[in-house]
Amino acid sequence: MKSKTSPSRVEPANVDLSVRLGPLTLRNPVLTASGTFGYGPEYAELVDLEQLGAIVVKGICLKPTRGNPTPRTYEVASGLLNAIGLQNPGVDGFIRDYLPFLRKFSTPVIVNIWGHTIEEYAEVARRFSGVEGIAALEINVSCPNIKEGSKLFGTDLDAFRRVLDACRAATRLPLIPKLAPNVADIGAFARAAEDAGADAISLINSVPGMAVDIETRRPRLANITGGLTGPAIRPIAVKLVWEAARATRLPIIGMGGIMEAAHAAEFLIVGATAVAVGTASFAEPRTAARVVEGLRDYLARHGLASVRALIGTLQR
Amino acid sequence: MKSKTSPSRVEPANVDLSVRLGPLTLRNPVLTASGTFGYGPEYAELVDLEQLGAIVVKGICLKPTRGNPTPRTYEVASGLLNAIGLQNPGVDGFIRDYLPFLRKFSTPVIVNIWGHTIEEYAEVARRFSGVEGIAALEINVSCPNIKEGSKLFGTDLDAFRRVLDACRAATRLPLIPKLAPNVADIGAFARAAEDAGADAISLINSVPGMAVDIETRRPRLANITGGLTGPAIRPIAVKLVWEAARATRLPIIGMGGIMEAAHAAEFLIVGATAVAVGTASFAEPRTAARVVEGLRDYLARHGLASVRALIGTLQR
Amino acid sequence: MIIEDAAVAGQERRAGGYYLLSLRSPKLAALARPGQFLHVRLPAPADTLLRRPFSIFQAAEGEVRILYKPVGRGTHSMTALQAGDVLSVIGPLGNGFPPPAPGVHPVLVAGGYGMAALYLLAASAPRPGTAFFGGAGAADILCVPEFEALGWKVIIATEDGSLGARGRVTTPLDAWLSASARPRPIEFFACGPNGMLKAVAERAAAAGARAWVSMDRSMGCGVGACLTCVQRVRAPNGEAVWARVCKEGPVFEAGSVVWEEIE
Amino acid sequence: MIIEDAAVAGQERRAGGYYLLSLRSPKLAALARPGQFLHVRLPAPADTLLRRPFSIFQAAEGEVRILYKPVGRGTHSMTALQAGDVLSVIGPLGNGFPPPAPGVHPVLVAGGYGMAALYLLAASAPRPGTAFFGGAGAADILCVPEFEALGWKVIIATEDGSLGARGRVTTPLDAWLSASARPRPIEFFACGPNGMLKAVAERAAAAGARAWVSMDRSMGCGVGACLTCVQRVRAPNGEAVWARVCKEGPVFEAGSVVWEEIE
Ligand SMILES: Cc1cc2nc3c(=O)[nH]c(=O)nc-3n(C[C@H](O)[C@H](O)[C@H](O)COP(=O)(O)OP(=O)(O)OC[C@H]3O[C@@H](n4cnc5c(N)ncnc54)[C@H](O)[C@@H]3O)c2cc1C
Ligand SMILES: Cc1cc2nc3c(=O)[nH]c(=O)nc-3n(C[C@H](O)[C@H](O)[C@H](O)COP(=O)(O)OP(=O)(O)OC[C@H]3O[C@@H](n4cnc5c(N)ncnc54)[C@H](O)[C@@H]3O)c2cc1C
Ligand SMILES: Cc1cc2nc3c(=O)[nH]c(=O)nc-3n(C[C@H](O)[C@H](O)[C@H](O)COP(=O)(O)O)c2cc1C
Ligand SMILES: Cc1cc2nc3c(=O)[nH]c(=O)nc-3n(C[C@H](O)[C@H](O)[C@H](O)COP(=O)(O)O)c2cc1C
Ligand code: FES
Ligand code: FES
Repeated sequence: MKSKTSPSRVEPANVDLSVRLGPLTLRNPVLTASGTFGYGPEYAELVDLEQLGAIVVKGICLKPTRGNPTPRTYEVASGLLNAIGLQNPGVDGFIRDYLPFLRKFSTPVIVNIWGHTIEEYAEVARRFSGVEGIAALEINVSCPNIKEGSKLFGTDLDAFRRVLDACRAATRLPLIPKLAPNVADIGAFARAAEDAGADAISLINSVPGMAVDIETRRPRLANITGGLTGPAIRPIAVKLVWEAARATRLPIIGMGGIMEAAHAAEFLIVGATAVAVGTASFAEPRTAARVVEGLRDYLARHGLASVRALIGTLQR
Repeated sequence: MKSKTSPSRVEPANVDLSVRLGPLTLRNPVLTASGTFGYGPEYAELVDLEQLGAIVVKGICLKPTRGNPTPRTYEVASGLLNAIGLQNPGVDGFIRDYLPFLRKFSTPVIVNIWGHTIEEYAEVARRFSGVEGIAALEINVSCPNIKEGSKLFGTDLDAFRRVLDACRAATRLPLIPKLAPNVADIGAFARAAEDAGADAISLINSVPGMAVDIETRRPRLANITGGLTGPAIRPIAVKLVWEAARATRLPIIGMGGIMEAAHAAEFLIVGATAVAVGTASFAEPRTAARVVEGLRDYLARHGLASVRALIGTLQR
Repeated sequence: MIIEDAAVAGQERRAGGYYLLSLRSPKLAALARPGQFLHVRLPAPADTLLRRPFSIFQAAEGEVRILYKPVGRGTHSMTALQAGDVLSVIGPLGNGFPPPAPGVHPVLVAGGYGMAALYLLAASAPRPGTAFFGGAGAADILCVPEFEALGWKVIIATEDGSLGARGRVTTPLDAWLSASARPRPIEFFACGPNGMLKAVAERAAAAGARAWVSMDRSMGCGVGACLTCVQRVRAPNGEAVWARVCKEGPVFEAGSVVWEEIE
Repeated sequence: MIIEDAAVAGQERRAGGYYLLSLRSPKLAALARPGQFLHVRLPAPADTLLRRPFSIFQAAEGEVRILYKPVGRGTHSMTALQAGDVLSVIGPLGNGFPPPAPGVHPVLVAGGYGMAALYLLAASAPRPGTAFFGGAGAADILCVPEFEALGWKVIIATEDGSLGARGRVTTPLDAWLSASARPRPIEFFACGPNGMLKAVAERAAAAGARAWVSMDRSMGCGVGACLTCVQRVRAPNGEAVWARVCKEGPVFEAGSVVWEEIE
């Protein structure tokens, strides 16, 4: 099929897929979403990690953390509910047990971080500074289980700003705050990130949700509520990325329900500079690599020699 | 299958399905959701309107309104995006063209209302006061196309309060504000509704969303963004109803992705007093009637003689 | 309008990639009028929610038939249907074609599945007329034997010239219209892409003839409740208003359609 | 661990409502070890996202086989699979059973699909032992001929008494264990509901025997990435830590499992 918008065809092999996320240059715009690709080794037997634009590892806080009781996930219509509760090996455990493996690859490693307090966020950021093999920090402010007083960092603009300021002061690593979807005005958070000196933003984190077993009347997740991910949330994510892209000049990593290259293209068209594949990896571990190839073909078919020519080109 | 929670069996025919929504008593807790069942006559050849707990008609404002250009809906994974844009015949058109038909049934009619300004909301509420055949007003504050200045009535707590105060002052009809899902703290809106003298609340309205045709790079909806409904949003809706139920003593009409009786039971268990069937009616016009029968069987099987014994009984 | 779980009586592949699906339903067959449609629930809806609309092609002997082309997920899933399967159907829906006026020569213009949508009209017309069928190639020209069996003259145009005249359907239509010996008065009945319908509307206006066009809009409820399928038309007082293609349509008098507002 | 689009070699219905699904895959057949599992993508995923885990029942002659029961949407959709269909499979996954220690009499205890999960172990054991199978009724007792063909003694208990002893599998097991003439030393290998596994763990502790239990947890990724399937176990230093059933399990030394924390 030939596109109306651009008549000339480009050879897929000649398409330039590289993008810049602030100071980072990525060979392609397709990342793994935090929490859905482990710490690297889990999928390495099935997926060539060199094909990924970057690896974003599961959220790390200061100390090893137990997370929630089980059941932790529940499948719903076109989606997945999860309440893993941020189980993780802590900063030292990650550096000791996983980073040496990840350093063997040329693929940039982005560490998703969080803390119970603003001080802990800053401390984690500081501890990762200067550690070899870490390209950037993604700041997870949108975890429903962590709050300052009654304010959630991801949905309260002031708390959000304070977390970012503290992290910014603690490290020179590129910072990528990850925005929560359940806010009335995503643009305000995007602008606050820009003002705080973030290098990019990523969105969306999972959407708060819940399901009940009507026979036992108990919640399907031990934590009662969890985060909804997968195709069900894609329209919500595309809309928020579009809105955020109009509010900030920061590059955006878009995610939410990407299962194939066409879905990634949607995010790029509304203004994302890169995308992340999450839940889809569980169904098909090679999704991210396939999205890379599918994007290449799509761009070639549309006569676009660079993926950058697609970003933010929504027609009205 | 026998439930662990209640050994004694009840005959389905003996189950009491009636519920109270503030001053209203409904024969059963299953309503049609505004905008998905027209103004009554559209489905009357296929569905016995006497089987419904109440009919909630499509949103009405003061004057006939044109709504959005087409395309107005787009099907997505387990969901539907819509941007009808509140096309409606206006207060007088509704009273003239539809109300006489609806008065022929014993089923209570709830009119979903909206306005471009706070004054218009109040005026619409006033105009419906004392009109025979109207049981209550559902106040749609969560339409993304209507705002006061830059504040959306559905996501700005102050604007929300002012709309409710104005409507409350304008009518003695039962008022049911309908809450928007895209807020950080639904409990605050539920409490504000209670404080303003609302008689019940309903939630959720559709979730803002968007989709793009990657071949033309144009939005799938003429309005660019729309509202996501259907099974995709059910976990989001169940979670928000659960949260709202813990924040207020007002009865709640829960909705979002109900396709069968089991889904309705989920909403009741987390605290809804009634439910509304929306998008499912497009797929299967008799969904609401089937949910009524399915709930009856479920309650009987669990030895519950009244649906009220199920409401808010989530086990922990 | 009824809703029914209809048994599939059979399904066969036809030329041009179309499928002929027959449903056992004496009630629908008795109610169906030319130009009306069925709203069909997909056999395995899974993550698709909406029904799909299809014109009633034939209705006889207790069966209704549709002729459809697999273009997307829904229609592809329908190709697996076999005799004995059950399909939920709402119908007959919409305002169909009025009967051709007596003493007037009926002219049909069709593209795509429009040939199927016009068959019942052709079969019920007081007298056979002339049918113009257009398509990209020979494979897109459907139902010619069926129309000829009714005594209609079928004139074909294909864009690649593989059958009939080369070009759009308007090429032979314009030639026919300008022939001095053609039947008069005439009345148009058309179903196909919007561009074609608009072209027919223009010819009709120029010829001082009435034209009825059946429009294709993507649909939600199919019964007038959701306001998905709206089309601008002129009310009798000249004002532009919304009409629901599923309810006031799918057939409109061509003169009433506000063509400028069609994307 | 590999990922492969495997061709279905065949599928047949077995007793007790189970299905035997054979997949052509020389690689998986060569890699498979007792107690490991496959993570299978559903044939028509539609609105289901996750794969489903199944124990490897048999692996031979270039084929791997699973024995599964349709219990929900995913497994029901699998029953339509036919020879020639293609299924995406990740496997073999998990840490299986260690080989039975030489000179020790192996004792199997199984409920549900556990009988299938233990077959490869039975087939590879240095010598046949005794297998205890439990279920609600005769229909739930699987694979007895297969185990007997390997020379194992199979002892059955059903809750309704329709086959073997009446009662739980522990009834004949306890009787066997208290018989003075029974083989010694013994080692347990068990797969079934958690309650059964815990009962086996208690018998093993009392008998001073080692026991290996294969646990069933609902899974996300199947490869250790999502942390869905975690189970509390005791680390060598005695501390309770999470183990991933899909990675460190599904087989655990019974003494290391923190049974109190199992719902
Ligand atoms: C009143 C009416 C009568 C119809 N009668 C027939 C008929 O007799 N035979 C027949 O084959 N089709 C008919 N159609 C069109 C038919 O409804 C669509 O082809 C069908 O809905 C597509 O469903 P899908 O799930 O396969 O495609 P989708 O997955 O919904 O879409 C696939 C592709 O088809 C396009 N598409 C979707 N809906 C339409 C549409 N309504 N018109 C044009 N393109 C569309 C989309 O843009 C997309 O590119 C009729 C439509 C209407 C409104
Ligand atoms: C390591 C491992 C090995 C397994 N091996 C086998 C096997 O060899 N043969 C076999 O038949 N099954 C096996 N299972 C169980 C099998 O994975 C489930 O039956 C299957 O996932 C259910 O999918 P579904 O879509 O049909 O059901 P769902 O729709 O997911 O669920 C339907 C019902 O089944 C229950 N259910 C779902 N998952 C499980 C589960 N893991 N255990 C128990 N109940 C569940 C749900 O609570 C629900 O009531 C194994 C599970 C694990 C973890
Ligand atoms: C099992 C699971 C665990 C997750 N853990 C994290 C996490 O630790 N930190 C984080 O920022 N996001 C986490 N996420 C959210 C994802 O990174 C991503 O934002 C979300 O899943 C949306 O993308 P998807 O729809 O493609 O899955 C997790 C998601 C899932 C499904
Ligand atoms: C086509 C369409 C039109 C709608 N119109 C209105 C409306 O006019 N007023 C309103 O309050 N909600 C409207 N809604 C929202 C529904 O009432 C309901 O809140 C929502 O669809 C969620 O329920 P569901 O998932 O069961 O559809 C509309 C929804 C749809 C799909
Ligand atoms: S399709 Fe719903 S109004 Fe026409
Ligand atoms: S299933 Fe994902 S870690 Fe085990």
